[in-house]
Amino acid sequence: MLQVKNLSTTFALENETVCAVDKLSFDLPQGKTLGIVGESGSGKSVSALSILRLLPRPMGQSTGEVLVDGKNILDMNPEEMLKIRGNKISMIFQEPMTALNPVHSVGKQLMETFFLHFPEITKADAWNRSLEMLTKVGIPAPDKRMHEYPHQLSGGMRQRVMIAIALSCEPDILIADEPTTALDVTVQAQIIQLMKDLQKKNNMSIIFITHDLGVVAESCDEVLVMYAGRMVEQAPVIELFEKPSHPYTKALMASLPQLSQQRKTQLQTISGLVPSLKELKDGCRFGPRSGFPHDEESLTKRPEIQQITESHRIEWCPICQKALQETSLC
Amino acid sequence: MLNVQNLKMHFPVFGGLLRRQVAKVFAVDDVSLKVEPGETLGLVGESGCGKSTLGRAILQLYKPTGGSVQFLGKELTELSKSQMRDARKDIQVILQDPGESLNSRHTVGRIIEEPLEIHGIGKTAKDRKERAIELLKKVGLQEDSYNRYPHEFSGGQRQRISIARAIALEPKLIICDEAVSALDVSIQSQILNLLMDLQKEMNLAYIFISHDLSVVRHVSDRIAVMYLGKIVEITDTDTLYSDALHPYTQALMSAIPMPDPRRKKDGSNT
Amino acid sequence: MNPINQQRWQRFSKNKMAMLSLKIFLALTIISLLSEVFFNDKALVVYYKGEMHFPFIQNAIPAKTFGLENESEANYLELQKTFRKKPEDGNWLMMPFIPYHYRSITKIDTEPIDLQLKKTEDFYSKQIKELQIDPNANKEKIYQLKLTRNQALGKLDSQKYHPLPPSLARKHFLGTDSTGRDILAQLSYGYRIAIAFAIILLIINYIIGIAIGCAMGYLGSWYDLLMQRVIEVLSNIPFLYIIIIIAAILRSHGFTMGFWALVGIYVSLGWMGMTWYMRTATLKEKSREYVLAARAAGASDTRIVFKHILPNVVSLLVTFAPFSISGSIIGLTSLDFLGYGLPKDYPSWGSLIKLGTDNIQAPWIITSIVCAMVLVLFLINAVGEGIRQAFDPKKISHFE
Amino acid sequence: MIPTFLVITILVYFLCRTVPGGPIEREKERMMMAQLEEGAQSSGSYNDELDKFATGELSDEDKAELMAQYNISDNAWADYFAWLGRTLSGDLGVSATYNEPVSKLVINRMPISIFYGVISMFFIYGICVPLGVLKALKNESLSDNISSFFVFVAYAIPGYAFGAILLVYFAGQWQLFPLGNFVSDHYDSLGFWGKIYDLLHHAVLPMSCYLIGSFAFMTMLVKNTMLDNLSYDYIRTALAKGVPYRKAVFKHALDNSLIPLATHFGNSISIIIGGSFLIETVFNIEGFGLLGFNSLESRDYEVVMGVLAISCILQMVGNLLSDICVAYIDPRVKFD
Amino acid sequence: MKKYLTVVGFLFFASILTIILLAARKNTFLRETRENISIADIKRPKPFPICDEQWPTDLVWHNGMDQDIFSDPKATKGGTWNTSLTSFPPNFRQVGPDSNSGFRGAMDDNDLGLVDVHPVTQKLIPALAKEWAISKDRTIVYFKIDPDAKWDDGMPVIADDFIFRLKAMRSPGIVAPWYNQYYSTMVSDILKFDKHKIAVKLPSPMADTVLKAAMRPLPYHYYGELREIRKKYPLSRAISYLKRDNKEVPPNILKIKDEYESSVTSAKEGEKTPKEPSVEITVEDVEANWVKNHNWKIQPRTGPYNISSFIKGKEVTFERNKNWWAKDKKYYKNRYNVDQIRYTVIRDTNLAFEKFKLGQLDQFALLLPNYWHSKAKYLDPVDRGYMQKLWFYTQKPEGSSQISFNLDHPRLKDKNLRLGIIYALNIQNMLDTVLYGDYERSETFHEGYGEYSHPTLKARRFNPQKAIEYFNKAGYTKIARDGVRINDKGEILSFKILYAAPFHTQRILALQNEAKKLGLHLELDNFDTTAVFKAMLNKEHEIAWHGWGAGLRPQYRGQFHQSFAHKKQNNNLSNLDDDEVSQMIDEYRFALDTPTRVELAHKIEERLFELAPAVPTYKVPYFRQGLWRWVKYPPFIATPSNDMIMDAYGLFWIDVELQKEIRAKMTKKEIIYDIPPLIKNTRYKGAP
Repeated sequence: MLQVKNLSTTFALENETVCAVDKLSFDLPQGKTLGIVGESGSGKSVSALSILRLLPRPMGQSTGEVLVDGKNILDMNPEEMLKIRGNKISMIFQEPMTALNPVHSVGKQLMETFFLHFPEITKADAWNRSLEMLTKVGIPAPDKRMHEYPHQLSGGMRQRVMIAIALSCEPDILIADEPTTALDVTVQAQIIQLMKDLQKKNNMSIIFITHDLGVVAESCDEVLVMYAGRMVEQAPVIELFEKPSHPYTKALMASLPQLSQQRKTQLQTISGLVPSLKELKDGCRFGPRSGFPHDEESLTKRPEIQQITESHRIEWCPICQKALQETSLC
Repeated sequence: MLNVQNLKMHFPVFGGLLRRQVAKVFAVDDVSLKVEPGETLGLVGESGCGKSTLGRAILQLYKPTGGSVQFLGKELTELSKSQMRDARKDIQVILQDPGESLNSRHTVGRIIEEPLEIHGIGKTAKDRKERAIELLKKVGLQEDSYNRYPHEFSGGQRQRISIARAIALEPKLIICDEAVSALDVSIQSQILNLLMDLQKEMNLAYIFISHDLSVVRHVSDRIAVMYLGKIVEITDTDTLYSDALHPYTQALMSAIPMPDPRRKKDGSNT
Repeated sequence: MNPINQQRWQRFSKNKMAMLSLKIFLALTIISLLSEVFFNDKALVVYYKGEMHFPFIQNAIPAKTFGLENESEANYLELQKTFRKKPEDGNWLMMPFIPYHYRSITKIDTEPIDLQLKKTEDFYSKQIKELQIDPNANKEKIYQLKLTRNQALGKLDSQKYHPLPPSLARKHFLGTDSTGRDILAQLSYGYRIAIAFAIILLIINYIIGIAIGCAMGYLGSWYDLLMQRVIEVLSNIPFLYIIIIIAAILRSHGFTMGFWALVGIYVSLGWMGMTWYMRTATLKEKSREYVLAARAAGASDTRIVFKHILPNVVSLLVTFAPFSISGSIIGLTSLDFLGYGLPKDYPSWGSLIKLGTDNIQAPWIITSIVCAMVLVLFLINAVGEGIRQAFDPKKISHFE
Repeated sequence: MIPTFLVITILVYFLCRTVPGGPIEREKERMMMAQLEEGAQSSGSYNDELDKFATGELSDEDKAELMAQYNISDNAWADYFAWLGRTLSGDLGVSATYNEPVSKLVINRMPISIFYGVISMFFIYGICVPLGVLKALKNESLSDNISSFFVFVAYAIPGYAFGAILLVYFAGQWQLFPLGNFVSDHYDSLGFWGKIYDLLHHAVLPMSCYLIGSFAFMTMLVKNTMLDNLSYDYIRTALAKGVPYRKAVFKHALDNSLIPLATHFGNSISIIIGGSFLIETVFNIEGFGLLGFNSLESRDYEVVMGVLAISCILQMVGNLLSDICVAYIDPRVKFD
Repeated sequence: MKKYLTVVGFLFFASILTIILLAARKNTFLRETRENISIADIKRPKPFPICDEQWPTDLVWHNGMDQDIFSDPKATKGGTWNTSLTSFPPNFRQVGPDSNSGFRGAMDDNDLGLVDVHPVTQKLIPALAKEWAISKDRTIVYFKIDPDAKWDDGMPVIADDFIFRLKAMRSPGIVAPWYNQYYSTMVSDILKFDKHKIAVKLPSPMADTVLKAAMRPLPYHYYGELREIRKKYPLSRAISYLKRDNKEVPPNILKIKDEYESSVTSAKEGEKTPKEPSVEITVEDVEANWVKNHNWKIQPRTGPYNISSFIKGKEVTFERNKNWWAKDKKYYKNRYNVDQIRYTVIRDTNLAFEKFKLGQLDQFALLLPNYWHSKAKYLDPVDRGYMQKLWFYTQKPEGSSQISFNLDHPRLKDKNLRLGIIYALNIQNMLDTVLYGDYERSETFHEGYGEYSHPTLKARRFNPQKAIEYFNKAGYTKIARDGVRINDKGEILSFKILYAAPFHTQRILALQNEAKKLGLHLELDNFDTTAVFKAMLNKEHEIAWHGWGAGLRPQYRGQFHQSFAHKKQNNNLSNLDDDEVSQMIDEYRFALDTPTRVELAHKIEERLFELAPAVPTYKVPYFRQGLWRWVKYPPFIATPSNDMIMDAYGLFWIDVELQKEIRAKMTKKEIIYDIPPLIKNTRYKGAP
């Protein structure tokens, strides 16, 4: 379906160039949801934007391959890109207020997609199909909503409209970049449910980007954990949560307050700070925070990706691996 | 220790040609709660339900429209400005965004020393500096942070500075207004641990305002659930999580995403 | 320096155009501040009979001192000539780069021109006479010759009167105006007044703006509402109307519109701009969380205003300064142009513009003044833009 | 706005009354001049009363007569409210120096103001917007930098100074354009096309002055808002939908960038119709601004007040126009 | 995008529409023309009664017919004279509010008086009056009105028109208090003997008796009958008005008068004198709302031209009356030759000059030196022979331009200081540099008044030695840092010099620059005319630079009489308070014979020179003009009284054929050869 191979994205800042995504590779199977989790600055959103080539210019640059039906998106000319975007791959964004054009009506923004990808469509048709989409995403009184502007809708409604726009051309892949972060928990639950339902109906694949492990657990089939621009672990969701292998994944899980945990007890912590993109080295990036002494070599030499099981990949350096096995924390 | 009775906080809405008051927003509407020394009261609710406003109204940062706030036997709403200044020694706040809540033009040392200076603690500048460095160490920062500026620190470290400032006066109560919401998961736990350590050490009481229910549950002894300016349910933590009474609380509880794929998957299947 | 300001300064110094503009602007300002050294009819140094004199900073020195007959102050250009005639005396003097003060009126030495006029006239008259002797001569030719003669004479004759076009030989690099004053000197002295006016205005406006604006933003309530009304009214008043009316009233009460009166009027009608910025900025700062935190720590209002809000807000004012300066310069110039500005014997850009439009036949006047004005305003605006960018760096990005 | 109108008119009204050289004073002055002219023929006067007159002293009755002539009484407040009442009912009084109703004077000036107003608006909006968009698209390219330089230079020139230099060179030295005036004196004797030519020929220089400042300002405004808008999320959304970049620029970003322009619309229209008397002075155009300025100089307060009232109203209309424009462009703003 | 295009499209169409509408207007400029009323329709008002007195028989009659004519018989009629105005007149009235504009002169010139003055000999010549005689006591002047005299609407000029003028000028309806007073006090009555015989009664004997009595008529048939109204006046004026109108003072007014007088006498010293009461009396008045009704009405005139049409704010056209009654009279023949005179409003002098260069104006005054020497020094049309420059010296009374010191100023009281300043003012240098050396230095305050002007007195010239001497005497001995003198009290030698006209700035700058070298600083103090005038009259100045207009005879009282000193609102700008001068001025006022008056005038000038309250600056005893060749003038060019070639005397004419010819040549740029480009006539230069 979608194959990402060695995707790297760099940003040119004022004085230096930083690598926000470092040789990311993954496959997205049909009809499945891939969750990408990570803390802020881990490169999850950037990688999503890189796939659709929506990085801000002139700073962002991507290399590597993003294959859709065997074709590399990164090599496509603008005309070909137009056919991919919206049609093949759609995207929804974190903040539905700013992601919708404030001066165009909901209907206009919805219909625009139809006009773009079905040039022969009549206005009435586009209207009807837009209405249909709004109904599909569960918006009450859709024909009224068509005339309304984004600022007249609530946050949840806006995100539904975003989803309706994204799904209007029945894309094969939907990239959802933190779609629920700005929403309240109750609304978040509805949106997640909605996405799940629509996925089932259309049999599409979803890349679900979030920092919330709880959301991942609820909505994804596969999870890819990112840290400092790199994938550290990828596994099916249950496997990951039950048997996290990478020290970072492990520590992350442990540092969350659990319902099962005794209240007011000390939480597991990860020492140190999230490394800034500017001071990254090539070697094991979690090393300095892992609590295990790392030698110079492991900090400068990039660790290899190991395939633990068929569906479980992990990038770990020998030292972390050894230390983990020795302390047998798992 | 803290006894809030029927606290009301109404904001007027102006509109029309002559900028007349056309409506009121009932940000906090008839709220009563109590906090005992050393206790943590969690305050949860969705955005816009008035939890931050409640916190600030207790702190007298907003003048409440009605009701009373009694703290250590004093009626805060009736205190004069100078009396209030004294009362503030015992009630402090930690705000959500540490980047915003620290004056970017002041050094860390100056930030921490400010409350000391205001309340005349520490006779000389040297005394205050010693105290500030002590506090820095207490919240896990290096001594050399003293002369640095907030923007040189990461989010977690800045929140530590905020905490240092808040505990500088050795208060009895600290209101943590979304104190960890802006932090990454890995940092969040550090701060939570620090807060809990300090509580034990200094017998602090917290009002812990957050929208993250799992965090609130972890740190709180009792939890108040706010909805549209009102407290719909207030009870001890375990009770709330096992059997919530109010339908809103129930809905809220069920919407929390659990980092447990199996449970949720099963749940959705049934 | 505070690290934020350091960072701003760094960003500013990286902006090539702004830096260059700032340097040129400062250079121009320094030159104009030292106008007396560069543009003066008094000598910088006079060496006379073994004694050194520095007339440009000294009290007026009677011409007698230098062996001239006059009791009044020496004319140093004349003195220079007399010194040069007798190099054996060893007296010398050094004139400034341009030996004219803004108010010195150049006397044109008409003798050589008269001589030349006579020569030209003789030259043509001879030819005409020769032609006239010949009875077959073409009448047209004679008149053509007369016409050429008149044109030549006219051109020569015009050199006898001001305004004179730019000339390196006469050291009038930008020519003279119709009174006979050097335009470059007037530009320099006029610039000094304009910039002084602008900066004084800036300082006063800032003081008022900070005081009232902060109070408005911080105190709010009825005080804010009241001042808002006042500002609204004052800023809707047609500015030049009121200035003219007030100036007329003052005049009738015996006050002459001098520099300070003008500053006063400008301040009384122009303080609102800065006040409004200050109010907005204070409001913004006031609602920020660090203020809340300070209040929670028990800080008093004065402490919050002076230790927290002011330092944060005042630095913002730097961004407005250049635009305020250029605005004041334009304002003063327009008022002078209309004749309601500074007293008439002040060197003034506005009067030069008026002079330029009145002397269409002497385009160098208007060209000099407009070019000077555009240059200075451009520099100030460029610096302003640089400061703005340094304060509010926007990394411009777009998608593809 | 209405209280502001009142306060401003009150302020100016009272200031005007304290200014020396009002109609009464002018009459006194005139009498002294008359004494010089006519009295000069006599070797001297024989009456103390006439001496008094020669020094401009008026009896109360004479003063009252003159005051009645100029709608003035001793009670300034009553006069002000009388003025206000007349103004609100559409009667702006009679000019003392032109002896014409002020409203007629104003209406006579209107075609000039509307001419410059409408045409410069067309140029500003018709050229600045595409130029600004282009500059935003080509941000920091060579062409952008060069044009920015010129825009900066243009921004630095005050309109009237620009007018002065244009006048000296284009009209005075090279004689390509007329030396000012709105139309030529023999305008009425021209044919239709001749009139159009005459009108435009006269308009070129002053129009350039009107345009230069706003032009630079607007271009930069469009460019900056455009740049801001181009980096906004909704552009990303549009692109993600498959909207081609140019279309996203012109349909999405442009529609949003027009909002600040719309807020300026009424403002610039009221400024241009209100007229810049500096430019009008330079080009000797008898527009609205010059009318006000001249009457101020000649202390013709009925006209001053009339012009002031109309400028205030123009400003209000301008604000209203801005509001309408913003409401037209921005759905978030409700116009009620 | 769509919305943007809509707005721009709307603006585009609005622009096009505006242009089309402006171009499609038929009459952009609304021309108003004078109505023509035939004589038959004119209502004749009730004639004024004939007086009881007898027409004296023992009078010596003068008719002034013994003077030379001063026009050129070669003059031809025709053509249009294009000239410019700097501002449009606020109304066409010659009296009443805002009537005193520069344009009034153009109308006044076409209102003939009873007699006129010969421009060369300054003797009287007939105008509306054919003959005149003076009574022995010199208080009554008898006139025989020329029976040919007619208004330009065809009505004859009769005695009633003069009586009407007197009554109208006395009426309150014209809203001109000064005229009311002047005509109430300077003329006591006009007697009508028959239609063409009148006598003007003066209140007392006066010098220049005939000229004082020579009034202009006002068309009675045009303005209509007078009405009676009740009107309030201050008591004393009311009584004088009643006496003027030969009415009895009613007893109630007499009673008020007595009461008032007794209250004045009984008022204790230090107490405020009671305010003079006002009383209501009946007076004759012109029609109601006269001022408003006659703003733009064109009254009939006795002169050669009258307004025929005008465009408000733009243009006024005068047309020659082809059947003018005086066209063949001795002194009026061959004058007033052009058919039309068109005044166009051109505010900006530069613009007017440009238009002149293009031939749109027939003449341009090149009086200002920078025009003569710089802008018009080299003019293509002149060199090609299309245009001529004319410099003509005249001999008429000069308006005096002077610098007055305010003697009430504590420091300027010191005569030494004043003399120092006077010697430090390098006026000659100013004339030579800024004024290109062609204005002349004024020696006294009244130049060009013939024998009245002092023949030998010379004004003090720039003299650095003397200036310093006097400054030292005045105590300003030290020189401060910036070169300005300072006295022991620390007062610096700096004075504000107040002036009104912006173009004086240059001149004063030249003075300032020279004075600075002697340690005197002159601060320039300028504002708009109204404010400056007011400041001067309030005596707020230290030094004032100002000018007075010229009259027929020198005037001293207003400027130098002590009764005006130390008081506001009068013309004694130097606050001169000198008994000797005041006494001489009073004598001068009441002296009747010319030699005494001349002698007194000279004495006054000498005394003024000695006191140095002011210093005369310059005079311009000539006019200069640029003229197109088609403008023709007599061989003697102009009279010594001419203001310009084109003025009240109307001696010039336009050669229409030549005009066509020259215009044709202009298009081909052909050169015309036989013309002197510059004429400088000094016939009348210097003392007569």
